[in-house]
Amino acid sequence: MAELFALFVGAALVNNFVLVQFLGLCPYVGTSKRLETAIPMSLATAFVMLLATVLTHILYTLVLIPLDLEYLRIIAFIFAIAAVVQMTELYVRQISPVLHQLLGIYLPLITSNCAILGLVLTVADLSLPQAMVYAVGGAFGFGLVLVVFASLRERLQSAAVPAAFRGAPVALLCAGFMALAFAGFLGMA
Amino acid sequence: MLERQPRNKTDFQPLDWRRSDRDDIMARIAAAGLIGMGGAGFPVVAKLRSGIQYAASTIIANGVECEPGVNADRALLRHYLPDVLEGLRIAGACLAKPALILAVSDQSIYQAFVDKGELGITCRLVADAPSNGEERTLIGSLFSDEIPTTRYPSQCGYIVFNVATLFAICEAVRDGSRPRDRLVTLFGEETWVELDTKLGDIGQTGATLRLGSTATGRMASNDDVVSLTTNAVEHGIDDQQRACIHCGWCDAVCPRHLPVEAMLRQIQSATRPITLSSEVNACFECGACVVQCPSAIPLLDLLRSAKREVENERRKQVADLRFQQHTVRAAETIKQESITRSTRIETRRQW
Amino acid sequence: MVNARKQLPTSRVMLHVIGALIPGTVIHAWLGGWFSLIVLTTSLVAAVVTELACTRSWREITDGSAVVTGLLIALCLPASTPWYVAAIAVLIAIALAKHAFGGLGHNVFNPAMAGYCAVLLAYPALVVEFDTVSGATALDQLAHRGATTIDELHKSTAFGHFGAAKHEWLNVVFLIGGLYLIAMRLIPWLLPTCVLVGMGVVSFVLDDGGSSASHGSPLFNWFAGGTMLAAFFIATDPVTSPSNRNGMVIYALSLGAIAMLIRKYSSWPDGLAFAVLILNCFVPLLEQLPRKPMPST
Amino acid sequence: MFEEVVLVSLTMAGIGITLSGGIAALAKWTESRQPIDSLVERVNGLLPQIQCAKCGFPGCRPYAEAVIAGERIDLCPPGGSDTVQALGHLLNRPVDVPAETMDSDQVAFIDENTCVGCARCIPACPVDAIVGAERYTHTILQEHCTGCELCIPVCPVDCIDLHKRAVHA
Repeated sequence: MAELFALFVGAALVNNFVLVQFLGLCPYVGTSKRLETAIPMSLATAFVMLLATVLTHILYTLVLIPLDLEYLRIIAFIFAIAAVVQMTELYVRQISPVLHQLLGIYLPLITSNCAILGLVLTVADLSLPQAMVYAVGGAFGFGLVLVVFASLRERLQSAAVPAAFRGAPVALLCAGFMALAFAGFLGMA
Repeated sequence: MLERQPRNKTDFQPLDWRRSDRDDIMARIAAAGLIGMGGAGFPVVAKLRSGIQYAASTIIANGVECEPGVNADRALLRHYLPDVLEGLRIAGACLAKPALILAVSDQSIYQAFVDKGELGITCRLVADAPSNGEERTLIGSLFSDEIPTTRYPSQCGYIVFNVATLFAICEAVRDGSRPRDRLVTLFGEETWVELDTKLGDIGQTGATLRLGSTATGRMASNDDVVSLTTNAVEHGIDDQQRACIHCGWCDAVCPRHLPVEAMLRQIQSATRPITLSSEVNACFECGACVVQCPSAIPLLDLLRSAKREVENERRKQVADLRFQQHTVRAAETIKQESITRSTRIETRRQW
Repeated sequence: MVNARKQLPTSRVMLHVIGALIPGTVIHAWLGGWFSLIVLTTSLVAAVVTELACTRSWREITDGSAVVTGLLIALCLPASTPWYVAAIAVLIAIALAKHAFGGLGHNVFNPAMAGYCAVLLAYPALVVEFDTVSGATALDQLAHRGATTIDELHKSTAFGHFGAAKHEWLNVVFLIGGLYLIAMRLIPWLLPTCVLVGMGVVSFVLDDGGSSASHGSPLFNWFAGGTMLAAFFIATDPVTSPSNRNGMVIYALSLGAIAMLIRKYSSWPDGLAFAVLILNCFVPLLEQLPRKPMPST
Repeated sequence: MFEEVVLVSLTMAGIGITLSGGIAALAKWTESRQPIDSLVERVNGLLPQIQCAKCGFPGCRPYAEAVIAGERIDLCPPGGSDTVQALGHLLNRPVDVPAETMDSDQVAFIDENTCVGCARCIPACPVDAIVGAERYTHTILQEHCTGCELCIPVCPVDCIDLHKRAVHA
């Protein structure tokens, strides 16, 4: 239990995908302009992360390892991720056209979100429960910083940011200071 | 201090109100065109009539002046107390023996009244805190009686007159003169100012001007004039404005406990609609937050514009609803008409 | 009379804050010796120069926020810090963490802590806290102690009567300065109290009576490192802390708790600066917590 | 070597076929459900609700429905450039030249000396703000009038004017 908790905290905070490993920066910057896109995006990513972890884990242990084809894992995993994203997109379009409109191109782009590939490659050698805990932790960490970053950016919209820093520069600066803050967890767990 | 232009002629015959009919006094007040000088500008005669209709039993002379930086009413009470009290008695003569009360927020004026004493008039001291001079708050603190927002105090038995109004009543009835000037806190100095004086003619141009106190007034230009309801003319503080540092002091002083800072954030945010609309509408513009703000933010101006925005938003929703109802009804009418027509054709065929 | 409206402008508030910091600064300089004076001077000069360069006006200097930022950084940095590191910290704090975001009132992160953490991460070897008198400080010894128990550690010169040696008195002075600000009603009493409670609860739970796994009693942790400075002067920065009551309580409690967890589990000796930055990220969300319902009118 | 190639191909094909079968099944399922259209509500909320029909649609809501279906977003003169920008922001569409702005804070006013009580303006009003009956003088409820000007062309005696909306305290 304690080991799983450490795994969760490690994935969520200490080795946060965005702020420590610098993975998944595209949706991090792209969908964080508003909270109403960031929250569904983090939920969608979390959903894809968990599903992709389970799917790739089954694929890896039941197909690739018995067939001695471990070297195919990157391409096979991308396959699996693409399928999961495809399903998620269909589902989101169905339940909320507004959301689908808001997320725009970033929803299909979860496919190429390196945080997900990074996650499934990291957890490929763990046991299934461990991998799932790691995936939940990583998804939680990703969602947390995405939502927090979106709330900060919403606040910055009413700030008197100098012209040279308006828009992307101040957002990146903000992301940098967030990474600085998360450096506080260095060495934990 | 307090030099007043002498007047060389009277507008009416002076009236000995103690021997006059109630209707004569009311007619004189109406002829003088008196309105409430505390700020709202409610016609005096209308208030008295409503008081008669609802048998008001109390008249309050409101000398509670809690707008920071404004001392016009205090100065009037210091220098013209007998005239104000006579005005109160005149107003009292229009009703059936009401209780006459003078409410003040200044300790020294209260002391001066108590030392002298005045038959039939009670003086009450009210705490000098923001918004205590607002009439419903005042009635609440004097009689712990709550006036619903849907009714006037005069409909609940109370008539509240600003002391400057009573002074004007006294002059109109006793001396027979229309109000020509009023006591104004002019850049921090109490001065008699002729009505309809343009702000530009008072001097001190160049700076931003406000009609009313710095806290509660509104922005004014050189072409605005001093009217009966002007209690102060002040400089604006726009030049001292800094960014909000979110200290929360405005929240702490708000007598209605409104989230002033959160409202400010929504007002200043470029993208979001104002969701704190009921809070914005609940602000009664006492100006306490403006006084407290260390960054000199014109909170009241911003809140006033937010009120307009909230009202527009509400109007939009109503219009949308009414349009939908209209569309449904129009479709219904057309359907009904076509049915009537076809039945008419049917009946004709049967002939 | 005209100025009846301005009860306390920002500049006067900052003057009070500086005044409350002065006794602590004197003790700090006395403990650190001449070197700390160099750090102090560099920080203050750099603060004023950076502020002037960013705003290009004398008016902004008068609000005093730049001086407070410079002073806080000087109080965080150990005396052995090279002067240029102090200057870089101040530069990052004022130019990047404050003016790039739009200046005072618009900044999201506490400028002083952003600058301090940046140099802490960039020059770890130069910003390691070494007391000029007794070598490593108590928190440093705790972070790198191996299997020594608390009782053994307490015999070392780095530990004082109830807190860290010498730092305990620094903390006492900052506590008094903070109480002065509360008495002047310039900071809410709730916020620093909750920071101390958060830290106290976590350290109490982690404290098992002094084995090699424990990290000292709540009392020790309150009076070690920069606890009082952070609780009363840094966490209470109105710009970067929530203004609603619920948000403030959560902010302060988690700040104390996270700082304590970083002290115990991470590789940093003290965690307050990072905890402040982490909680700064959450302020916009915390401010959206439901407020006390409006009393009916 | 050859076996390896066959194995890889078969494995990848197997994975691919399984996954695409899953997607197809999900697509089949979602098609059978009605989409929930809350987007119309959002677009409608951004429109000024004057119901002036200047966009070529009978009112704001029909225009909102048309916008979702692909109509241009810059057809609303009362909304002006603000509305165009808000719509572009919501729908992720490029913002074109800002439309001309109309002063929307106006209300219609019937000159009761001229009004002949023909009742033609009553059905023209999109928000039912005109009260009156045939052969009786009409009047306009200021509270509900949106200043859309639709009643002006239908009046045979030209008795309707536009006034600035009175600000009430």
